[in-house]
Amino acid sequence: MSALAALLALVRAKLVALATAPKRFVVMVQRAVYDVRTGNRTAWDVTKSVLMTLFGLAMVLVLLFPLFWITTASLAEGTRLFNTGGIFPDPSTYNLDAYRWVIFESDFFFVDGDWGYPQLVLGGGSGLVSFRWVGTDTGPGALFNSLYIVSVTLAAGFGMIVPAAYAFSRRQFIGRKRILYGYVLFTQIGAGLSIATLVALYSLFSTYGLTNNLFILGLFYAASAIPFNTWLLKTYMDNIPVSYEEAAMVDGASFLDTIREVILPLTKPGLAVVLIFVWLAGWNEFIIAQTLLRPENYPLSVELYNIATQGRFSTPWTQFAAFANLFALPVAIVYFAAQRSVEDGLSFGGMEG
Amino acid sequence: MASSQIGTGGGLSRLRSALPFSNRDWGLLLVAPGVLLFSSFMLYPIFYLFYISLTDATFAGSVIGGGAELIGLANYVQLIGDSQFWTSMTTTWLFVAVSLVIKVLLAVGIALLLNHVRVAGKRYMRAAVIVPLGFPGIFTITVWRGMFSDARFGVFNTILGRYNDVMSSLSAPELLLFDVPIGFLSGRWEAFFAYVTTEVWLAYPFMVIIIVSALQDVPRSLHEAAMVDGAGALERFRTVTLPAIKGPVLFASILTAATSFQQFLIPWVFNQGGPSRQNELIIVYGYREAITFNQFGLSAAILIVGIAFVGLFMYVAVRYGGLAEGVGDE
Amino acid sequence: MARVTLDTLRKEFDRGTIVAVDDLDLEIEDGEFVTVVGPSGCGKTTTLRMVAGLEEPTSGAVRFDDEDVTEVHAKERPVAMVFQNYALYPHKTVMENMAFGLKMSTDMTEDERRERVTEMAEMMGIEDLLDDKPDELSGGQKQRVALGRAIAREPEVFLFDEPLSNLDAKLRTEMRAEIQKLQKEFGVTAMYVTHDQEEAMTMGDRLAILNDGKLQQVGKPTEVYENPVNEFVAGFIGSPSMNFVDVTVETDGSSATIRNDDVGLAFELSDEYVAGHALENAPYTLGIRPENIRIVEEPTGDETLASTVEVVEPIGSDNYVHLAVNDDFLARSPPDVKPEAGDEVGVVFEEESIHLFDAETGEDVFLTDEEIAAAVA
Amino acid sequence: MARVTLDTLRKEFDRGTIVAVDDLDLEIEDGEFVTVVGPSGCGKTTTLRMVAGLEEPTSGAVRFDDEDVTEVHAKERPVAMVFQNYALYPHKTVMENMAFGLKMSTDMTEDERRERVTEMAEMMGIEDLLDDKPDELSGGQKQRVALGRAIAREPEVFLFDEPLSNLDAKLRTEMRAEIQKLQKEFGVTAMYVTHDQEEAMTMGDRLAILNDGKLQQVGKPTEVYENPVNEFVAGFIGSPSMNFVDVTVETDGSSATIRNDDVGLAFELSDEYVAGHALENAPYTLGIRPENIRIVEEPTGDETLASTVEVVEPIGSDNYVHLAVNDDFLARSPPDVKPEAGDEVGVVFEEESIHLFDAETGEDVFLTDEEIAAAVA
Amino acid sequence: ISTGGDGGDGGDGSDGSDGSDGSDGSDGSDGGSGGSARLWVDLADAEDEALSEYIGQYESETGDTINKEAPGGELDEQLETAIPAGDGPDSWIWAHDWVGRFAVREDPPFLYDASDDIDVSLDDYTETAQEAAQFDGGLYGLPFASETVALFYNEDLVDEPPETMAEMVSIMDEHHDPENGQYGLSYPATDPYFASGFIQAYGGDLFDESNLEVGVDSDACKQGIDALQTLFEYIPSDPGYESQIVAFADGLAPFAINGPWELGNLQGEIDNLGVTTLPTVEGNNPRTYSGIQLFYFSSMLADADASTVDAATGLAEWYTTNEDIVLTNADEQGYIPVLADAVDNDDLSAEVQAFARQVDHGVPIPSHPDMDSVWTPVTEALERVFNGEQDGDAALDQAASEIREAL
Ligand SMILES: Nc1ncnc2c1ncn2[C@@H]1O[C@H](COP(=O)(O)OP(=O)(O)OP(=O)(O)O)[C@@H](O)[C@H]1O
Ligand SMILES: Nc1ncnc2c1ncn2[C@@H]1O[C@H](COP(=O)(O)OP(=O)(O)OP(=O)(O)O)[C@@H](O)[C@H]1O
Ligand SMILES: [Mg+2]
Ligand SMILES: [Mg+2]
Repeated sequence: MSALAALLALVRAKLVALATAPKRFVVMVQRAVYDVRTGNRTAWDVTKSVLMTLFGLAMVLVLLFPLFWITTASLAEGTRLFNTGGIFPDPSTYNLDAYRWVIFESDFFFVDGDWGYPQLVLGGGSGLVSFRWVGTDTGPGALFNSLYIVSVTLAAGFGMIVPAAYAFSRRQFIGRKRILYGYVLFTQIGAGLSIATLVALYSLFSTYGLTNNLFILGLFYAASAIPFNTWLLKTYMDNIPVSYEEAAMVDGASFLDTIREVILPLTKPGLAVVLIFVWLAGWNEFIIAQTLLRPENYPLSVELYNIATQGRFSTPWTQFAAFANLFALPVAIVYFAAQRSVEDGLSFGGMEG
Repeated sequence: MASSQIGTGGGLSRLRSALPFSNRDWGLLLVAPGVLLFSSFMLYPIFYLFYISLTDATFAGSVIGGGAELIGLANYVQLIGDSQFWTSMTTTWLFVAVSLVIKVLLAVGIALLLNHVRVAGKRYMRAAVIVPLGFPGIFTITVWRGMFSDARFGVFNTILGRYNDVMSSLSAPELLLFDVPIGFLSGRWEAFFAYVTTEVWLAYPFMVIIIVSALQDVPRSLHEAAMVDGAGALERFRTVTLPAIKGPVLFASILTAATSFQQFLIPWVFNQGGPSRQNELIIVYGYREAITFNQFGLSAAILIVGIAFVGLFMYVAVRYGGLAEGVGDE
Repeated sequence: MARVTLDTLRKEFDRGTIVAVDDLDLEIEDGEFVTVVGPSGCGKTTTLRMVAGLEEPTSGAVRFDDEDVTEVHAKERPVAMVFQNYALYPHKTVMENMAFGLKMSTDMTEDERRERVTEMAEMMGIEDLLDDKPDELSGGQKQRVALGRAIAREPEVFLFDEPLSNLDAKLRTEMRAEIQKLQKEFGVTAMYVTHDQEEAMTMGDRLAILNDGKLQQVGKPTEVYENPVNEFVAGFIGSPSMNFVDVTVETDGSSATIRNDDVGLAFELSDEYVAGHALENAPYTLGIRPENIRIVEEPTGDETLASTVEVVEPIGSDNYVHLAVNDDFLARSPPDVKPEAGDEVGVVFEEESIHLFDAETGEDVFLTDEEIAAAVA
Repeated sequence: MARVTLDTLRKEFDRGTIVAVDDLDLEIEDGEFVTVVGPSGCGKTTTLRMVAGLEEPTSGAVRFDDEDVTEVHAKERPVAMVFQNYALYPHKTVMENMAFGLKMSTDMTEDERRERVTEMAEMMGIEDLLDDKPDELSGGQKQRVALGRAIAREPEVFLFDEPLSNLDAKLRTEMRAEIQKLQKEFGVTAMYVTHDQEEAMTMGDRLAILNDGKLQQVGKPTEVYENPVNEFVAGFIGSPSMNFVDVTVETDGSSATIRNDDVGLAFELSDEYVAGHALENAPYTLGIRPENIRIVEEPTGDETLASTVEVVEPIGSDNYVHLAVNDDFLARSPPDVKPEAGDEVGVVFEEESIHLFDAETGEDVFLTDEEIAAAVA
Repeated sequence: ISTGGDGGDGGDGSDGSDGSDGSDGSDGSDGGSGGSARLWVDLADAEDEALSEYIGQYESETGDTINKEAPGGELDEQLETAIPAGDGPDSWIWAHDWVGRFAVREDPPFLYDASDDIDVSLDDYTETAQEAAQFDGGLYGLPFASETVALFYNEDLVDEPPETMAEMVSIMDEHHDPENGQYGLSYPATDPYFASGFIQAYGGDLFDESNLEVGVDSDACKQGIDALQTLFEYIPSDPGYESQIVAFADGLAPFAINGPWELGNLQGEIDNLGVTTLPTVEGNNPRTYSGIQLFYFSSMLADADASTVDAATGLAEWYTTNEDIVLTNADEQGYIPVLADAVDNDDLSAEVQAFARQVDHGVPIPSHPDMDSVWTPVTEALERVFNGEQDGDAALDQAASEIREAL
């Protein structure tokens, strides 16, 4: 919970930073003008900066062009991908229908967009406490399935990755090198593998009656994320000086205390990276999800895929794009909040000197 | 990291052997759950797939339903004799290589630019530039498929058309004009180009983050030392920046190359490896054999070969690319 | 080689809120070795960086001989710099590290470079390391490579930014000698930033003391040691540092007494002294170096001062006797003078060895303005 | 507080190929301050780490008072350690850093901890920094926080691993005093590893010298300085270090001459000396400290030795005169003795101040085996 | 898309793997009460909603429960894994072209021969539809609609719908001007399903199901492809479906060749939309492939409770033979009736009648499993021709040899 609060605080700070960015920009420009006027900087010097910045901006625009293009498509009228009149659709036709559709008609939030409200139920059902949706006959939608899967993936992933990375980085044990080597070899056998072994997986799951089980699917994603992320985190931990741990030990901290109070906080950037990657492992995958799950349990990724393949021959593009944009939003937010950590956390294999 | 000079390097292996009670193997306990989970969900299916590749399974169900019989290595033998297999292999490697080169160049360029002192707001730009990472491949690839439409009103053809208009209004020579509409998806190399472009776009964010990280770790004093040594900007890039990012770039290259090798969605969504199966990357090839031609055993053999290649590739890369430095540092 | 002139050199940071270097004037003769000392943050590094061209002065100029190089890019200046952390290129071998400057700034062929570097390396005793990478070297070896790299280019000006601060004492002594030897051999003009007392005192032809961005004094090390222009310099140069006591002078023009009743000091100055110096009835700060204080273990009452011993630190070759005169009053005695803590002892010092500083400005009261001006020229 | 006993403590690395600490016996009295010195790699850190429980001894035992703690985990030992690089937790504020040990090893409530830390911080003059993160602190402040963190727990044994090596001279002197004061105030038993001569000489009640994992000598600093048991200790303790000259002794039982023809040394020993010491006709190493050498600027020929001045380093309070006797032969003279380089000078030293070491073993030839044994007990 | 199921809390395991929520229904022939069956569909939204309503109607009439699910993605791939694992649906809706492919499956079987469970007479359906639902004597489904491609035209651009190729070409010539964004035709022409009409216009068969002969390289087909090539000239250069349809939908082309599923969309985009049969080539009516929509009976039924079988077959019987439904569907969804009584109904809209006529000219898609080997080579051949890499004859020869090699 506190982690959540911290995350929210971080997001808020970022938003504030974003909101004040224009002001800072103005200040920057004022300063540049001042510096030129007072002769602290030459005009050419400022011009160079401006040109570089513009060049950077242009590059960003080019790189993000596909997303920009499809976002305009999501705002346009109709469902066709192409706009024969030009690259972008006519702005006068822009509307939010597609987003309205995603929220209130698709299964994004609630099945058939039928919003209700949750009601806590004590006792009864499968667990002690469960909750039920009131005011909707259909129930929570794909978002909740996705979140459930991602939670399982994150919980299982972190539960296995963090201790293992620590052990690899700090302990000596039988088979350490071998396992690590194996992990490195398998880091990239993921995406392709899931297609390749789809049938094998399906038979495995169905043999044990584990199909249509969000929990198991979450575990599966965690499994696929383990090698790469363990290795990543291990590399990161390698760079944390050992003396912090020793200091904690001398301070009387038990092993668990040391982990909680020292290792984890110091590993934060690494954890942020792992968070993103593990999250993406559970969030984006759809091929296996679709094969293993039944429709009522489909996560957003499968729903998205289904929109793409919905029409016999064509795709309702505005809806597809709107859905995808909303789908990518959480990841974007998490990344945005953790950008600095991610950039720090991925720094390895760099300078030795 | 704040102060990473504090006893790392040799300190690590020292610690490993030095921490009290460390020679007990309980580290294994921490690693075991992950290994177990990984093996059961990842390794097991591979073995299963290998088993299938030894059978005459025709469709998925014949495996699950038990209707397949072991036929030894016949599938592999058939594979070797299949020209499509070799086409697919060549194309796949070519795809990996070409996209890798472009990816690296592009990512280094972006990272340098977005880490340059003169660029204002570079943090925001860096945040923006890696957004593609957050979108699901099925979406972005479908979008790219749309943009690469062969039709004159396809996005790229429209852009090229506009470019032509501008150029010819400048009365530029014919040579600089494009012959629109370009059949991005209907020509073999055009389609290949479209695949590569898309693959590059999908993979550059990861590289950019890694390179940016590395760039930020380069001590300023190294640049200054080079400056004092009389090195110009280009030389400094060569002697200071490049070596500093070489490791990370290599690392990212190996990872993305392995992913490229397994690229499925791009060819599948674009034109199913066409035209005329000329661009069937290896996974697409395997997938098609299974789904379209009901050659499940053969398909499994293809995929096993594919996986073996990735494994081999990783092995070589790890061995000779110094990737395993962190693995066996004793 | 070149004469280096810093002409009212000034560097401000953060839009003038931080003045790192404050109108510094300094002239370094061709082939001269000047050490620069000062407390942390006084602007030493910034000054050096401006000479190297790594930092652009806010105002003022840097001249090599008579050429104004203020606007010349670092890579064009005939300067070599040894960085505090060596800044060796980690991916290059020692050979490549040392040859890099040559490659960049000369037209030598590879063979010529190789030859020069090998020569250099032999001179520095690192010829066996030429194929190693920097990580494989020890601190002292890295240091030598960094030096070799700087020297190989035959720069006209040599800049050192605390190059020995990461080494241990023994190595430091060795490297010190080496640097000096090389500098003399090549006759290069050198600026050497340090915060080590011994380096400051022994290495330079002249010593420049900075404080707060301002030049306090330049001069031969012994001159500076013996005639510090102000309390800051007096306290900064010398280890253990000079003792200071707040005093008042009572004078009637022909005789004078230095007095501090709290510590029981009443020091009658000789007539010659009074005649030779212009003293007023005013508060002063008395400065006296530890080695100029003699401890009388069995005081007879004739001593300048009586005091109690607080601690005696034997350092082998000497004893440091801490006295209760005020916080941090220290006498250096020979090892055989060894009072116990708590002992009452007598304290004796000579008129010649005392310094008197203006209580407000801290300036040595006997220096004329010209002398003070000369001290920084 | 506790008496710390190291009982034939041994630590091997890499399957016995590296013997970092070689059967070390050392007893540290309750409340005593022992400094440990030795060249790099001699096993100082390893010893300290075994006391802290961070390293498991290969054999031997560590006892606190009479309790064998060899098998006790670091976190259970009443020990605090100040690391060379402080190892302050970078993500915690100063307050949290200092409170961490209390939180981990006591039952104090948060308020109690806060109170204790604030108290501690006031004592160390860092009460204003409590909310800062370590990054924001200067070296000296970090040092203080590290000390405060260690003290806050009120340990029985205090371990310091070169805690001042990253600070500049001035700060080092200050912190040295502070550490000593605190140690005495709390009466904690302390082991202090350093490679700084001055720290070694001044800080400890006793000084232990390690070489190559073996204990060479323990004793009061002055004792060690004056009576080093072997050439290693003699050369290691003291700065600038002792001069050594290879000599042969020619003796007929009643008179003896120390001779080195290369440098023109022929030093007739007095009859008492010959009587009091058993000398043989054999090669020896003669040791003489720089401060025991007197330079005669205008040699009369009666001096012990004639030599040429190589360099004179004035360090203000003294001059270091390098002589051509052999590599690195140094005399310390008062500032007024100031020969020029190249001058022929006379060198004088007294019989009492010479040391003679066995040319092979390096042991002081006049110590009995018992004395040698005593030196390490 | 999906209804039923409790969703949300997830992780509650599967519903057992026998594929049916077995309940003790009676044996009532017209769907005794209490049976429950799983139905998989992959339909457009409007179709899906309509179906849901009918199912509701059926459930309330009979007391059976039908769990309709839309597994999404590619339905056949879903079936490929689900059925062998015993997790498949009892019934699904798809065109008849899978009948052969699935009917020949043995270990495990995929389809259920419902000959003995069906109470309606097959003669109620048109003859083509009857054939489509059967394979090798087994009855594997019940048909409810057929579809094929026909000619859409924009009445604003076309005064008189063309009857012959020549007429059509002359109209297209009038409009075709790609430089200025005008095209003659919108036609995903490299998809054999769409192209089949013209290729087979001269009587050739891509695949002769009755003799199991590959006819791709027959002279008749080669003649047909020449006609097709004429059309290639007039379409946007991306033969992809999306690119093609937009040209017509945006009013840039007078004609489109497409199926009834686009009726709804296009009616919204084109003010005056007309549908007619494909123009004749040299007097021959293009023989388009037509698909017959079926309720398939899955092999899940073989082991299921009788009540489940009743529910599954009952729904199919009721839905396919209810004239009201068939007519409403024809009206609203553009479903071309295959119920004999409805086919001749004059109430059918002009568009549906046009499609129905085209179906009459056409041939059902061969459902024999060998047909699986035909599609890809033919597609590739068409692409080669379209891209100008090969002429029609050579492309078909190559495709034919590829097909023969694969068989
Ligand atoms: N780039 C900069 N931006 C802002 N302030 C700076 C910058 N560089 C130096 N300063 C400030 O200028 C002053 C002088 O810094 P400088 O590094 O020259 O000190 P120094 O004498 O080298 O100190 P030290 O002995 O600690 O190395 C300091 O107050 C420092 O904080
Ligand atoms: N974990 C380890 N594995 C292998 N060798 C080690 C380990 N720790 C220490 N050593 C070796 O043991 C010896 C003693 O090391 P130690 O760190 O105790 O030296 P030290 O006296 O503290 O040196 P310094 O003054 O450089 O800190 C060295 O030769 C060192 O290389
Ligand atoms: Mg500095
Ligand atoms: Mg050490």
